[in-house]
Amino acid sequence: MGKIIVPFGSQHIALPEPISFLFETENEIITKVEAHIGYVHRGIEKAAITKFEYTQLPYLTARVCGLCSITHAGAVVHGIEKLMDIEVNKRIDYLRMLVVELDRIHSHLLANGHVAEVVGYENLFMQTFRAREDVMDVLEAITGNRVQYDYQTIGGVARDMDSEIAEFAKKKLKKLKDNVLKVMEFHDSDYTFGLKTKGIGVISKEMAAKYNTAGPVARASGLDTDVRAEFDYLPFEEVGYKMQLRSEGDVWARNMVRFDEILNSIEMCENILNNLPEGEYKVKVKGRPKGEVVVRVEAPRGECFYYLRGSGKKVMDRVRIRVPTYANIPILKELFLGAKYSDAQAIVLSFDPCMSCTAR
Amino acid sequence: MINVILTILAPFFGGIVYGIERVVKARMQRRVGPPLMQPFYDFFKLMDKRPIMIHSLHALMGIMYFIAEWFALGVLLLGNDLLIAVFFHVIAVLSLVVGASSVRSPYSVLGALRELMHMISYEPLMVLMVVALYLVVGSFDIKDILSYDGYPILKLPFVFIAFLLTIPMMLQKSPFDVAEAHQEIIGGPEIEYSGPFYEALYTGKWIEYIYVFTFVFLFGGSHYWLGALLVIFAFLFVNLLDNSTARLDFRRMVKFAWGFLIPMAAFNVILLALFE
Amino acid sequence: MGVLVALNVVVPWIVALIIFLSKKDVVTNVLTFLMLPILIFTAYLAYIQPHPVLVETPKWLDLLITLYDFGLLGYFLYQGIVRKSGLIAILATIQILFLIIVLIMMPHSQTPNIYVDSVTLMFYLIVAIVGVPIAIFATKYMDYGEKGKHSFVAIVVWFLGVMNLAVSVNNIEWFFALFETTTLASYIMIGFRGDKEAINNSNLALWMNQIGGIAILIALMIFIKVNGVYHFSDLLKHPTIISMAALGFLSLSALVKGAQMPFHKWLLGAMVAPTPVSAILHSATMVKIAPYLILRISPIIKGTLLAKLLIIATGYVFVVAAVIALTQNNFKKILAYSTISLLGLMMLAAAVGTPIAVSASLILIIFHAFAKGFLFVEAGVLEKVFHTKYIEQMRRLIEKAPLTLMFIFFGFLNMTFVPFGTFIGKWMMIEEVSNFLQHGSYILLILYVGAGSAFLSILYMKVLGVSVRKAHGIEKISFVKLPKRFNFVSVWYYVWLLAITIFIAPFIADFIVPIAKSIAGEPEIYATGLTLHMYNSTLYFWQIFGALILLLLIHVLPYFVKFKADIVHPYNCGENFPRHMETWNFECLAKYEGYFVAFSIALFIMVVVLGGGLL
Amino acid sequence: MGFFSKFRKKSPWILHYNTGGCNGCDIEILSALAPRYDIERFGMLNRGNPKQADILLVTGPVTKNCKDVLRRLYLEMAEPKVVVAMGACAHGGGIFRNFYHVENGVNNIIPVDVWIPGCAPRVEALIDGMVEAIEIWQQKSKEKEYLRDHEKVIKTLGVEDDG
Amino acid sequence: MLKMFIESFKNLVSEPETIKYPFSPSPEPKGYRGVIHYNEELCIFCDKCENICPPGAIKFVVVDYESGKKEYNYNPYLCIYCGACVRECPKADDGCLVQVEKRMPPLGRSVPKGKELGYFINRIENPKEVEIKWREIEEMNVKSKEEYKAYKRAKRVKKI
Amino acid sequence: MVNPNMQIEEVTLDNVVDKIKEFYDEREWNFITINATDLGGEIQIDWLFSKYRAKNIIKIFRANVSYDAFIPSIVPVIPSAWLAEWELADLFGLDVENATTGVFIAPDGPKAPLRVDTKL
Ligand code: SF4
Ligand code: SF4
Ligand code: SF4
Ligand code: SF4
Ligand code: SF4
Ligand code: SF4
Ligand code: SF4
Ligand code: SF4
Repeated sequence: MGKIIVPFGSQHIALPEPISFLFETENEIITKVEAHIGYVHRGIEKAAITKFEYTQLPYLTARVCGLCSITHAGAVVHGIEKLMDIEVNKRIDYLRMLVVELDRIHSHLLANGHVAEVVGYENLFMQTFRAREDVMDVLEAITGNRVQYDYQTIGGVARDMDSEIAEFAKKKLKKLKDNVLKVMEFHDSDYTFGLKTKGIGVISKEMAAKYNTAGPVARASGLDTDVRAEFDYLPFEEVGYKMQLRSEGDVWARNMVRFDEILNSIEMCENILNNLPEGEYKVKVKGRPKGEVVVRVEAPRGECFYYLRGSGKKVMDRVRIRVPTYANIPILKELFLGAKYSDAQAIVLSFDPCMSCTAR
Repeated sequence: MINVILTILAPFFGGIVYGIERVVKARMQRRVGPPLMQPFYDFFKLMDKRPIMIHSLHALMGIMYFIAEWFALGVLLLGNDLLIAVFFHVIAVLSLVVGASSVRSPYSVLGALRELMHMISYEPLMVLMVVALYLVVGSFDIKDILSYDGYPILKLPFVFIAFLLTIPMMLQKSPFDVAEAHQEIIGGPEIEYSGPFYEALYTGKWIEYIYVFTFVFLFGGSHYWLGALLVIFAFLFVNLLDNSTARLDFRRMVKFAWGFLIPMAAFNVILLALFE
Repeated sequence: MGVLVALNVVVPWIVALIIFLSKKDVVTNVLTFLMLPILIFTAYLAYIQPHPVLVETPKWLDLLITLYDFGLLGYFLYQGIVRKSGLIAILATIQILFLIIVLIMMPHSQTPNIYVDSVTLMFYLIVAIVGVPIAIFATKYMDYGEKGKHSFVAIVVWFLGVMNLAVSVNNIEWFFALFETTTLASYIMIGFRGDKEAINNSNLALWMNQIGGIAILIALMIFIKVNGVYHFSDLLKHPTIISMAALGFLSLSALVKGAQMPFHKWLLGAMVAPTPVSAILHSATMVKIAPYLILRISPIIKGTLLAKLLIIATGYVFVVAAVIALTQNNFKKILAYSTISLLGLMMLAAAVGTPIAVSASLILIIFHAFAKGFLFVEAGVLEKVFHTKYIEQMRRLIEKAPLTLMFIFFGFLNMTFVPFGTFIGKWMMIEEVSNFLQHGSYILLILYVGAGSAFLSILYMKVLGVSVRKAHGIEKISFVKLPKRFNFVSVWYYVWLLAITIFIAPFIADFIVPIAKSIAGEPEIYATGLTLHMYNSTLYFWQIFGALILLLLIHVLPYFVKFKADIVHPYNCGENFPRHMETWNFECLAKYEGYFVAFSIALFIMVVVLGGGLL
Repeated sequence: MGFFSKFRKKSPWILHYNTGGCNGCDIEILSALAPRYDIERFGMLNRGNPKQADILLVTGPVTKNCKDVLRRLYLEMAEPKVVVAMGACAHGGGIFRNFYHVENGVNNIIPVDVWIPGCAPRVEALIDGMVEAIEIWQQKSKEKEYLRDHEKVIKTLGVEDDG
Repeated sequence: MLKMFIESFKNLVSEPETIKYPFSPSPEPKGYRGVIHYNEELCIFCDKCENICPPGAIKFVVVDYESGKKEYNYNPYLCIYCGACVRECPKADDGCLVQVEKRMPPLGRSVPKGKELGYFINRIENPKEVEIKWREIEEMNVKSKEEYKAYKRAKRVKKI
Repeated sequence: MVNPNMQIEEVTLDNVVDKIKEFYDEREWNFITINATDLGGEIQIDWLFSKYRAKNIIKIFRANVSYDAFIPSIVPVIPSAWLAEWELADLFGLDVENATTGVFIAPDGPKAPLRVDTKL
């Protein structure tokens, strides 16, 4: 008695992309969940080994997801460079890192703003997005587009950065930092926001480890995992990377971890801009990718994993993408049981889910 | 006379208030916001849509909501007994709830049930407020209240505060916009309405603005400037609150109303009864 | 007058006897139908007589009643032994003992034993207009696979006579006999189906009501001991010296009969009986004895601590029963809880005791009788024709049983909305009580009324919400053909309710006000045309009429209005997931039910102990 | 054009659906709601509800899993309505052209009125597209636009259920 | 809550931050990756751009097998503006293929034209046909290339 | 060229669950995913793990299986592995224990698209 089946998705205003949960609720308490995650399946992995040559791959994988397009492209580029034994110079590394971190900032701000939106805090959403526009401006100036950067190419980056842009970026980052601190304060201390987020969707450290969560979700539960520290692909430690941890494991902690990382990233970006090494922005490329390689990179949502395999042809043999949301879906499903329907949106979006790469 | 005009033109004035609100809200978010007359543009647009519906009952209830809301306002302004006006408002809620429950859409049904939670939160408080005004003025008659020579607000500060905090419940504003809850149930009771039928609901909401702010106005007694001041204050306060809070759970709303607002108002009334 | 009273009482008995003996369909049907005009006529005749009057009764009747009393209690005792219920047996024994004591103590009194005043006459009318149709309904209802139709109808009809007698007696000892007779009647009717649950519930009803009986006996003893009187009319004559303790016990018996918490279980148990039983228990008879009793004593207790405590206790039940009703999923149970709740309100109004409050109480009694009779009849139709008992089965009722739903809708509207009587009762209460808020119990009262009516409204809307749900695109509704007798009864109630509501102002001013006046003095209510005035508050006719039209449109129009518009599917996130929608069951409130009841016990004890001045 | 239609263009309400794009466009839509661009200036609201929406804003190449949803949403909208396909992949599939699980653009499922180029388009481009869409919308009539096999679609896409 | 309350009030009295586009300009920044412009005179028809283009938004169709003349067809609505073609083009520095800092206007009531956009878009009148026509171009691209190859082979055979 | 950090351990389908159970400590190792590669004629399945708090350590259990092999489920050991397993069933058409198909591929989509012999 009292059963109401509530669908959440695939088209739902709180969701930017198609994913659907079918909740069975009683008095708005969720008693059963069914999840459908395959809406965005387009067949990218197959296309990557039939339709696209390896030189085109960064452009394709960037479109796995628009939010961390840069990490996907970066992962493929890194993998292929390994397979082809290309060494890039420091300047390229630094430029890549700069865009990766800027991307993380914009993605995290978006995620946090979206959480604010779905808990019904429209103004906080607006203020968060207002702050985000600064980093979008920087990204647009550096890469030429607001969302899809297409910045990393095999053996370098697509374009160099001149000092004018660097100055512009520094100025904007400074403003951004002020704004972020302000917005963070709202997230941190707001009472009603706390009511909707604190103690909601709690993941303990044990749970996080058991379900192999990734990224800010794991770090908000105190699980110290971050690919930037676990895998050498770019010299993050050189520019001041520090792992950010929280222990509460709830929606609020996930937001706060993201804010901590934003601040850390801003610092890293400033360091990069101040110490940009001289050099060419691309190096010569020869040969064809051959062999197999695994690549792990830290996307804004957590560990992004690539498995690449080539056999010296133009087209790769296997491109396997495993994205952070893919790793987080199993625990997400567990979290719903016993939660209120009115908290479900915040729980979903605190994971900052990215279905388009989960289903590829 | 003025109340006849106000009643007849209520949708118009309500639309203007709503328009102002949208602009103010946008400004509070550092946006430009829509033009002032936006609600009327929406109104005309909706009238111009090809009507679609789920079934006639549902569509009809939307229209009945509008009529009942208007009628309730008429009773408030043209009748003389405030208490009756409060109970008339329930008819509007009834048609809204029946309409929303009559479609097999989970969001609409949840919205209807949440609307009931709204009612349980604000209705007793409205009764209490009317009784409190009676205690001060000695009459349930709106005309007597409006010609009362004192300052009801001075004697009923807590009742006023309690009512101020119930306005978000009645007007579906954050933190108590649980029945509308855009990101959860996408408008709740109104989700299945479209075109002209939705327009009825939309306009009904405007009338509710007038209905609610009339009650605020009463706290000024015969000092109309004070009443107007209170209305402006309430309007700003409600909007600021709307913009600075997240939506709460409906359970919390009911608890807040019953655990805090009603005792506070009752306390005020008891004090008053003891000293009068 | 004596003849008329006798007619009102005896006609049903004779009819019952004939039905019981003949056991023929034709006889049963014709007689019940005939009873309607006859009883209305006799009640009307009685009503137009000058009143109040006291009617002398022959001496042998006294003796007969006493004998009957012992017979009845003996029967209870016997039932207690047969059914192996020690509680019933013990209570019956106590009653017998107390009765003997009372008889020994009882002084001789010249006061006549029958007292017919306007309240009595009002009840005659209610019984005739509301009660008899239920008997008519029962004649068809019992055709749907129930056994013992004729005896059942006979019991129902007999019971109406008992009720008429009960509201006419003056002698409290007689009243006790009739009180126990109603107990007996409920005992028989609840146990009518004879299965295990029915037996259990009838036992429950029996012992709970016996407590009420004992309370009356104790009250009687105290009255005789302290005041030396045992007639209602004598009590009213010298109100100042009446023993509060006795009144406390009398109220206690009213609370028991009125199924107020914590004694609400017996009325809920009545659910297992055939639905006409519930209808008769809830609307015309039985439970209405409770507010009747309080009305009788309200002039005496008005303003006393007892009255205030009664207000607190019954008001509490008003709210809490409505809250608990939210957690129920059986339609009849929901109705039963709402009865409990509204009985609380009636008693509360009666306990306030000012003229206007008494009027409110009377209005509530009348409207509740009509509406509950109506609703239970519809519940019976649902049960028998549509096999629907639970809320979740009521989903999409509008497609299956549109007409019945319309009647239910109207019944619900009557229970809370403007401009129906229940609303007017509440409105009067609030306005009246606003005048003397100095005492805390009155501010509580306002909260009670505000909250209780809000809870009841959401209760009804919740139930309606489930039943009006309709698949998309269904425009044509198939009307199931219902038996004529069902339709007759439904329409009967419907028309009465509608008529009274339209003419509510004159109805109150010309019918209720005189009654209230005879109890508590002149209330300040009058009507000009169809507009109702109270003090300087006015319920204009355009308001009454407007609200009525609105509500009629809301509950009738959907069957007739068809918009010409395209049909689309309800939004389901664009998916075609299965839909399944019931309604909230407010489960966590159910957790508190125990606490609610426990608190009500505390209030109960307070009423008896503090209010009765036993300390 | 009646009296009411004059006001049509001042109040376009949008419904957004992502049919499998990369979210790049969707986050630009979010940005458009935010203070910097604030499309509420044009009276636009993101209703999230097909019943009350006038503009269906579709992003993505339409995957096979999404196409029925898209069709249902389109059918649930009241005329006059316009469809705006945003981004390269909504036009012929963009980079996802001819993948095995995509339908190569929105126009293969529902009729599109405006295409916005870019990957992802700037918010300014989105606004331009919206302005264009509003112009088209204003000229549209209230008549039902039959979508290929409208009747059949509504039958096969509908839900019959338990009661 | 309180902080935001105050902030909202402050916002109310301060200037909104909105760019009033399209009523006031909001130009693309320097280096914006906009539409691809083509200059046929400089092109050496090496097909590099066609081969790199991820979505296949550049398609050359051989129109005259005799001279080997190719038509540059570019679909700006399919283009993802990645700029790969320009990076690949050997004559890019001369301005054969440039990515300008301008957006393509949306495709609504009419088709925006321009000589530098290639042949495809200039030939289409009805906006709704862009997708269909592009499908034809793609087929023609494959077909013409095969036929051209066959033709050349045949010519080579003839020569021998 | 093989990435030097990959520690590959060949397993068979019969012992893979036991091996993983023996090896896996949820506090030390992060289960990345299950990856399949169609080598043409047979499918190479990798169970990939990475070590927490260490640099560049990746552990791979690798099995080469035929197209119609029955893949045992490791969900009892690693509760979050179901998604990857379902994907194997969906995209490679493998027979995986307790797997639900149709998660990614629509009813009218192709079957086992990631096999090399599925031409799309
Ligand atoms: S706010 Fe988010 S969910 Fe809503 S339309 Fe925009 S992107 Fe989509
Ligand atoms: S991991 Fe997710 S968010 Fe990151 S690029 Fe991939 S799809 Fe986008
Ligand atoms: S949830 Fe993922 S796919 Fe969606 S917008 Fe965010 S990053 Fe992109
Ligand atoms: S106002 Fe806010 S909640 Fe409502 S539709 Fe817009 S974004 Fe959603
Ligand atoms: S907490 Fe749950 S069960 Fe309790 S009243 Fe609220 S909704 Fe109902
Ligand atoms: S057009 Fe580009 S940015 Fe937009 S959804 Fe498609 S791939 Fe993503
Ligand atoms: S910019 Fe990219 S998509 Fe556009 S034509 Fe050049 S290579 Fe193709
Ligand atoms: S790459 Fe440059 S030169 Fe070569 S075909 Fe393309 S435009 Fe012409």
